[in-house]
Amino acid sequence: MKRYSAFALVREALNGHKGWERAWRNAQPKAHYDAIIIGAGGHGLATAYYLGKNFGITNVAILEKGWLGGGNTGRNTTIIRSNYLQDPSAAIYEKSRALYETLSQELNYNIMFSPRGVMMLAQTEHEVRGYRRTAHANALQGVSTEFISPRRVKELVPIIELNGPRYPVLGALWQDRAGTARHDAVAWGYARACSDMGMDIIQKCEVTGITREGGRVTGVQTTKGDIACDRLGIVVAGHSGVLAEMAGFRLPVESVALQALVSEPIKPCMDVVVMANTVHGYMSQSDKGEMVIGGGADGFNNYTQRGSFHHIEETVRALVETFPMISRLKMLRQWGGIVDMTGDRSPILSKTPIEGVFINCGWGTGGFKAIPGSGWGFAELMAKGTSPLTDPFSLNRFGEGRFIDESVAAGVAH
Amino acid sequence: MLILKCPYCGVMADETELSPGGEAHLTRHGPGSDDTEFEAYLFMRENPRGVHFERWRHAHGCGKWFHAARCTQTLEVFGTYSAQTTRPPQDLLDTISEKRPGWRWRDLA
Amino acid sequence: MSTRLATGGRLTDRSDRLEFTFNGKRLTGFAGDTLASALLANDQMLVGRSFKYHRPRGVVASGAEEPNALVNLGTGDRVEPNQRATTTELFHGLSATSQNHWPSLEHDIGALNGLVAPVLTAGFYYKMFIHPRPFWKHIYEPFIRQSAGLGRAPDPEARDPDTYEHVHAHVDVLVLGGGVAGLQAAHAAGAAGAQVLLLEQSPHLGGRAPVDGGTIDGQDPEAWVEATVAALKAMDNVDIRTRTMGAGIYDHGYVLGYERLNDHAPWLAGPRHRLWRIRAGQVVTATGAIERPLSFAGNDVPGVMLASAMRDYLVNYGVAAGDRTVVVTNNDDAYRTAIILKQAGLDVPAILDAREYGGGALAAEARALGIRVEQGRAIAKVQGGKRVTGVAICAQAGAGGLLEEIPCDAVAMSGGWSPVVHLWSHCGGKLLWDDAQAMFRPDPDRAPTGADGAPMLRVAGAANGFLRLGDTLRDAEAQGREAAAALGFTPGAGAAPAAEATEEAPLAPVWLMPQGARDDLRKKAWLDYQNDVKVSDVQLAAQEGFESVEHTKRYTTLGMATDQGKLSNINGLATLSRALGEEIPQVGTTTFRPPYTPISMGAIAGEAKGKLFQPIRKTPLHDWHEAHGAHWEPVGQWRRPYAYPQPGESVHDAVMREVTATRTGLGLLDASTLGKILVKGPDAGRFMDMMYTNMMSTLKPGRCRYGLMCSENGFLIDDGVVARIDDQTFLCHTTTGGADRIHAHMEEWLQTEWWDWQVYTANLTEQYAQIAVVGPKARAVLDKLGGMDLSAEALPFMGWAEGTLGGLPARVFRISFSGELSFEVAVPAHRGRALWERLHEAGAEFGATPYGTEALHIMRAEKGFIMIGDETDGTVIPQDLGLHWAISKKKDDYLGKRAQARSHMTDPDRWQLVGLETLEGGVLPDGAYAVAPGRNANGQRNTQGRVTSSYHSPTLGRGIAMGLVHKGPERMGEEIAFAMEDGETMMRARIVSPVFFDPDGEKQNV
Amino acid sequence: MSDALLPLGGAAFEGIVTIRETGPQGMIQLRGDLSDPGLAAAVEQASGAAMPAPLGAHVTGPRGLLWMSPDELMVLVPYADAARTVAELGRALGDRHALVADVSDARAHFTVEGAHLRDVLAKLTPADMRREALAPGTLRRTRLAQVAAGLWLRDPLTAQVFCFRSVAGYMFDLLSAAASEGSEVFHHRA
Repeated sequence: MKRYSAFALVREALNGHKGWERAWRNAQPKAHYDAIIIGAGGHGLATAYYLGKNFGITNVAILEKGWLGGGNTGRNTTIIRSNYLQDPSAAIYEKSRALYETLSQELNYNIMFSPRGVMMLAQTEHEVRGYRRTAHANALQGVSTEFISPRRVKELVPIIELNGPRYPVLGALWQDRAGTARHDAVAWGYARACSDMGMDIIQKCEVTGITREGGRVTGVQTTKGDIACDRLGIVVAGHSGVLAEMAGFRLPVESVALQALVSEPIKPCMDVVVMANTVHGYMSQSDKGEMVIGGGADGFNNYTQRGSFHHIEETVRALVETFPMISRLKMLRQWGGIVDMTGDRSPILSKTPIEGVFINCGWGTGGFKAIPGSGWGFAELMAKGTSPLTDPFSLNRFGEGRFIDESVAAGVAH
Repeated sequence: MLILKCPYCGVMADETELSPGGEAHLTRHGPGSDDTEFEAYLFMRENPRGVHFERWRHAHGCGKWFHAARCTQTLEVFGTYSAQTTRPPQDLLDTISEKRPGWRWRDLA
Repeated sequence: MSTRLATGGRLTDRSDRLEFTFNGKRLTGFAGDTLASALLANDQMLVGRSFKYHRPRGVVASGAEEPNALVNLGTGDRVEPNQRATTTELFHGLSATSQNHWPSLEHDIGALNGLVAPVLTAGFYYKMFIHPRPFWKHIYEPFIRQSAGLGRAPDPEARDPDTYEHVHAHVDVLVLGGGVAGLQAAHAAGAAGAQVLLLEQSPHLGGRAPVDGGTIDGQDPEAWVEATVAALKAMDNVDIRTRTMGAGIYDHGYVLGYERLNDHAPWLAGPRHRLWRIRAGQVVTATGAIERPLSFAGNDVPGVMLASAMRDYLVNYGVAAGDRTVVVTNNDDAYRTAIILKQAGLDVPAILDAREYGGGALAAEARALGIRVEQGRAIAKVQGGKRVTGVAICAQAGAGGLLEEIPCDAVAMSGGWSPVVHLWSHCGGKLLWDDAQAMFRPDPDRAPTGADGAPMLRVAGAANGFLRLGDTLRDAEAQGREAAAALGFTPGAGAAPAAEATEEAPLAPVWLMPQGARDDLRKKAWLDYQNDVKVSDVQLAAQEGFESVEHTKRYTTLGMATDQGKLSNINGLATLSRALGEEIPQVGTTTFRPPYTPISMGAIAGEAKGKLFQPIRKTPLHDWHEAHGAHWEPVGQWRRPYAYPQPGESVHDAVMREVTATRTGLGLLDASTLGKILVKGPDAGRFMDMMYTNMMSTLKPGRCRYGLMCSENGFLIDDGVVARIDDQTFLCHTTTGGADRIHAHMEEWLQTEWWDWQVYTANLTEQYAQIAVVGPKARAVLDKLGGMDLSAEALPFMGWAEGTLGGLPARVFRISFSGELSFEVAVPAHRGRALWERLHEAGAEFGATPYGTEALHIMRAEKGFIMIGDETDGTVIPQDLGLHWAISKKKDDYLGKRAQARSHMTDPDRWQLVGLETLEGGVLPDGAYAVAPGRNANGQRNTQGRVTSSYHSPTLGRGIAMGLVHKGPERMGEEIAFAMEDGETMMRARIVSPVFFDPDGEKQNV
Repeated sequence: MSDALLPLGGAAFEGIVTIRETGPQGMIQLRGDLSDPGLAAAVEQASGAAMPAPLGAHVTGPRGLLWMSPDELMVLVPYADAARTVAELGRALGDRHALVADVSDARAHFTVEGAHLRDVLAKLTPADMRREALAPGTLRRTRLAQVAAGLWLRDPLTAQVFCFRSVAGYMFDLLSAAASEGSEVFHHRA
C-alpha cells in the first residue's frame, strides 16, 4: 500500500497524480472465509480491521449491499464523546474515543478527529443533578469530564443565549477531549487498511439467506453466489431485524428514521459541539463551515430513510432559541437514516441462538462515536467468544431485566 | 408525515395529532408466564420491512387508541381499525393479500 | 463590458430608479431588477470567490441554480449570508457585500491556493495533515477552519427582529411551478373542478416562455400567459401564490412551501417568511429544466455564462453581459441567444457548434443575420482572469490543438438541458435516462406513492423531459387532467393550446470539450464552480476506486455546495461514467434531498420563539407567586416556585427560612400541579388493583392511601395519594409531571387490554386549585376560616372530607408529605387565589409562610419519604426503596409484578435505600458514588452505592442524605466513602435509617 | 381578595381577526354509552340541545352538547347552573355506568372573529380548515401549535376555541400572533 503523506502528494502532483492506487481492491468473493462480516459500514469495517490486527484473522470478507460507508456512517452528525453514566457504556465509548485520537496515524488516513470538546447543556434542576451524577460516575470510570458554569459556557460558545425566556442555561457537562471526525473518512480509512491486510470488501453484494447446519452457521447466500464461513458477524444497523429473521432468530429492536440537517456554510462561529437535551437539539460547525444539526427520531417503524418533517421543525425551533443568531441562516439539506432502537436504548453486541453468528446492532442514535471501540470489542467477541467490553451488552440482558439505561441521567440524546 | 384515519371519530388525523404506540396485538404475559414468553412480550418485535401492524393514539383528538396496518417500506396504509380486537379484520387481511401477495406477519398471512 | 442597453427589459420599470450598495460602492438599478441584473448593468462582472482556490467568480445563471453570485445581504441584526443575487429582488437601500475573500474581492490572498492547486486535488486532506498528531487540532484544522465557510457569520449577539409563521393548507391538486406548463396544468385541473393551489418561486408567472419565443394559440407567449393567469384568477377554486417555492415533498402528500413575503420590500409589516405545510391529494410538479454548462478549460472565468441566462438578462432586464459574445453549444437552443444578441445590436463573433452536423432552422436564421457559425468546433480554453478576454478555438474531435483565437468579453455556453427532478426524487420517485436528449427524466412507472399506495405525484412539461413548447403544453394539460381524474373529478372538454416553435436539430451529448482534452485542459475544466471540482478531480476519484457516484460526490465534494449541484451533477456523473467506462444509467444518479433551495431557519421555527417557544403552564396562583418574588423552577411545562426569597435574602436562606417556618408554625404550598384523576365504574376497584402495587379495592370511602405505580417492566413510575370517593369512585393524585402521562397510561390499559372492564377515567387536574396547609398551626388556621370540623376525631390522618371552608366549596385531604400536621385543600380553580389569600390573612398571626419545591424536598427527605425522579430514575423498583409495605402480597397480579420476578430484580445484591449522614455533618454531593475496593474488567473503579438526595437540614442543623447502597439495610452504622468529582477526594458517611426526623410520626398525628 | 373567574380576565386582541377571551362557561364532562336512549334523554334535557352525531357541536348561546369521543360528551350550561346540572344528571342517569364531572374551571375559552378566521386558525392547526371540512355545527379536537384544543364555528365568521386553563396565556399570545397586522394569507375562503 502506497503511504499517504504531504510528500507523496507533492510527488504525485508532479506526475499528474497518475500514481495513486485504488484505496481498496475491487474483490470478488472466494468460496470460503474464516469470518464474514455483513455490512461494510464503520462498525463492520472496524470489526474486520481488529479481527486482523488483534487476532491475526485476515481471511475475512466484508459484504455490502450497496456501497461501503453508505449507511448511517455517512449520514450522522459525527459527534464523538464518552461521558456516559453507566459503566458498560462509559467503557466502550471511552475505548472508542481513545482509539479515535490516534486513528489517523494508525490507518495512515486523515479521519480528521477533532477533539474540539462536546458540551451538554443543563437547563433544568433535574438536568443539573443528572449531569453532576454523570460527572461523579465518570471520575471513577476514568472518563475525563467536568460540570462547568454558565460563564464558562458563554466563553466557549459566544453565540449561545444563556438567559432564554424558557430555559436558562444553568451549567453544562463538558468533555474537552470529545469532538467530531470526518465520517466518510472513517469508513474509507478502515476499508483501505482492511483491503491492505488482504481482506475482501465486496460491494453491491446483498445477503439473501444464511445457511445453517445443526444450529451452526455454515455460510451465506448472496446476490453474488453462496459463500461459506466459520463465523458470521451481522453489523447492519437499521436492517438488523431483516438479517436476524434470515438467521432464524428475533431481536428486541425496532427500526426508525433519524434525521439531520446542515445549514449553508458560514465563516467559523462555533468551535465546540453543543447538545441541548431539554429542548431536543444539538449543533456543531463542520470544517466546511456548515452548521451540522441533529434532529429527532420517528416513533414508528420506517425503512424509507425519510423522516417526518415535524422533527426537523422541533429541532430548528430549539436551536434558534438557543443560538438566536442562526435565525437568518438557511437549511441547505436534510436527510434521514434508519437506526435500530433496543428496549433499553443501548446497543446489542452478542452471541446469538445460532452458533457462530454474532450480532452488533441497536446503536440507535449513538453509533458513529462507538465505531472503533465497537469494532475492537466485537472482534474480540467473535475471536474469543467473550469480551469485557461487549459482555454486558449481550442479548440475554432483556430476559434478566439487567438493562443499561442511559436515559437515567438527563443526557438522553447520544 | 403520515396521515391516518381515526376509526373512532372518522377524522383524517395528521401525524402530529397522533402518538405512536408500537407493535400491535401483543399478548400480555403476567405472573405465571415463563421468562421467554415474558421477554418476548416486552421486548421481541417483528420490525418487518414491509407489512406491519401497529398501535396509534388519536392523542390530539378523540383520545382513542386504534390499530393501523402499514407498509414500513412505502408507508402505504392498508387500513385502520379498532383497538378492541386481538386480530385484524378479515377484509383488511384480504386487501393486504391483494396488494402484497405472499406477505407474512407473525401467524398472519 | 456588461451594460444596460438603451431599451428593453420586460420586467424592469425604468421610471423607478433604485439605489443600492455593493461592497460599499453606491450603484443604481431599476425596479424589477434582480441584484444580479443590476450588478451586471453596472459592469460588476466579478461578484465573488470560489470556496477552495478563491478563483474569481461571476454571475453564470439567472435563477435558483446560481452557484457563484452569493452575497452577504443586509446589515446588523438583519445580516443574511449566502443569498443568491440571481433570486434577490432589488429594492431601494439594498446593501450587499461579496464573500470569501481577504482583504478584498479584487485582491484576495486566498487566491494563492490556486498556485498550489496541483497538490490540492480531490480528497488531498485525507492524505496529509496526518503527522505529527497534535498538529491537526492545533495547527492544520484551525488553518483549514479559517479558510472554511462562505458567507459572513452574523454577530454572536444578533437577534433577528423579523417574525415568521406557518400555515397549513389542504388542497386537491397542488401545482409547483408557474411557467406555462404549471399554468396549463392548473387550468386543466381547475376546469375539472378540483381545488388547485399553484406555487411559483419567482415574482413572475410564465417562466421562460416569454423569453424563448414561439407562439401559443397564435399569440405571443407573454400575451397568452396574461390571459391564462386572468382566467385562473377568475376561478374560485384556484389559488396562485408567487414568491412561494415548493421546497420539499414528503410522504402522504405532505409538501413544504416557502413564501418570502417581504424580502423584496423589508419595510412591509407582517411576517418575513411563511412556511406552508400542504396536504395535497395530487401534486403536479412543473419545475422546468436547467441549462447545463459545458466542460472546457476556463469555463469558470467571469463572463462565461449559460446561454439561456444571457438571454434572460437581455430580454427581462435589458442588460447585456458583454459587447462581443462567443456562443458555444451542442444544441440549437443556444442559437436563440446569438440571434437575440445580434438583433439587439451586439457583436457575436462566432457560434461554435460542437456538432459535426451543426444546427437546424435556428442556425440558418443566425447565418442569415450574418453570424459566423462553426460546426464541429469547441473552445480549447478561455482567456482572461477576472473577466473573459477571448477564447482559443479547437476541433471538438481533437485534444485541443489551437486553430484560432477570437477576442471577446463574454461566452454563452449551452450543454443541453436537465429537467428539474428534485421534488420528484424527494419522496422516492425514480428516474430514467433519456439517451436522445441526454437527460434524466422522471420514470412514470416508478412514481412516489401516497397513503393509498397509488402515485401521488406527476410531472408536467420541461420537468418531464418535454422541452418543446407544444409538447410542454400538451403534457401539462394531460397531467393536470389526470391529477384531477385521480381524485374523482371529471375533466372537461378543454384541450392544450396549439403552440409553434422553430424545429430544432437533435442535440449531441458533449461531456468534455474538446472530446480528448489534454491533461492541462482537464485540470482547468470546472464542473462545480463553487467547490472548485474539476473534470480531473472526478477522474482521480474514479482512479482511486470511488466508483459509486455517492463516493465520488463525497470524495470530491462535487454537488455539495449551496447550489447542491444543480449545474454540476449531470456533468460530473457523465464524467465519472466515462472514467469508469460504464453507461450513465449504470453509474446511477444521486438522490436529491429537501429543500430545493435553502430555506431560512426562522421560517422553519415559525412563531415558536420567545414567549411562544414552548407553552408555560400556569396554576391559578401563578400571578401571586410572580408578584411575591418567586424564584421559579421549570417542572415539565409548569413553573413552580422553588422558593420565595425576600429582598436581600439568598435563595438558599429563603429555603431554610421556609422549612423552619413550616415546622414551627404554618407553611403554605401551591400543590395545584399535582395530578387529579377520577376513576369510576363497577370495575374501578379491580382496575386500581392492577394500576397500583397496593391493594386499593379495600380502601374505604372517606379514606386515603399512599400508592405506587410501576411500569409493566417493573420500574417505579409514579406515586401519590388515592382517595376513595364512593364505592365506585377513586380520586388518584399523581406527581406534577405525572398527571397527563398517568392518565394516558390508565386509558391505554383500559382501551387496549381490559376493554371489557366497566371503568371511566377523567383528568380533573386543572379543575382544582390545591393548597397544602402545613405545620403545627395548620388546623388552627383552617378553623379560623371555619365551616368544617377538621378535628382529629372528625378527620383523622389519611382521611378526607367535603364541605365549605370560609364560604368556598372545598375538599380537604388530611395527608402529609412533610411529617407535619397537614391538610391539602382543593377548591375550584378560580377560587384558588381567594383561598390562598384568605389563608395568608388568617394565618398572619401564625407566621403563615409560602414555601416552594425545595423546602418541600427537604422536609420530605427529613422524613425519609422518596421522591419520584430523585430516588427513582427509571431503573429502580419499589423493592429497592424499602417499600414492601406498599406492595400487596395478596394480589396475584398488578402491572410490573411479573417483571419484578426476573433474576436481576430479585438479586439480593441490588442496591437498597438507606439514610446517609456525614461524619462531620457536611452535605454529601448529590449524585456522588460510594467506592468499593478494586477495579472491574474494564479498569473502572468498583462502586457500592450512590447518593440519590442530599440536603442541609435546617431542622437538624446538618447534612442529610438518602442513597442506594449495596445491601444497605443490612449495614446500618457502617461507614462508607463517597468520591468527589475529582474521583480522588473522599467524604465518609455512615449508613443510617432514612427517617431522620420524628420517626414515630408524632407531629402529624395530632 | 380576587376571584379570577376568567384565567385572563377577559383579554382581547384586535388584528386581522378579533381574539376575545370568553366565559365563564359551564362545562360538564360526561362519559358513558352515547347510544343509550336514556342517557341521550338525560343530556338533551340538561342541555336543551339534541344529541350530536360524531364530531357534532350543537350549541346555542351558553347551552349545548359537544361530541368529544365515542363515549364522551361535553355538556354546556350557564356557569352558574353547572353544579346543579351535575346533580340532576347524576339523578337522571341513575345506576347507569357513567362518569359526570364538573370541569367548568378547567378550561379557557376564546372567540376568533372575522373573515380571516380560517386562515388564522390554519396557521396553528394541521386540521383541515376548509369550509367543507369545518362547517358551523362541527367540532374539531386538534392541536393549536403545541397544545391541545377544541374548536367549532358559532357562525361562518365566529370560531369558538377552548383549551386547558393552565395554557390560557399561551393560547391568547398564540392566537394574537397569528392575527398580527399584515399577516393576511387570503387562502381559505370564509
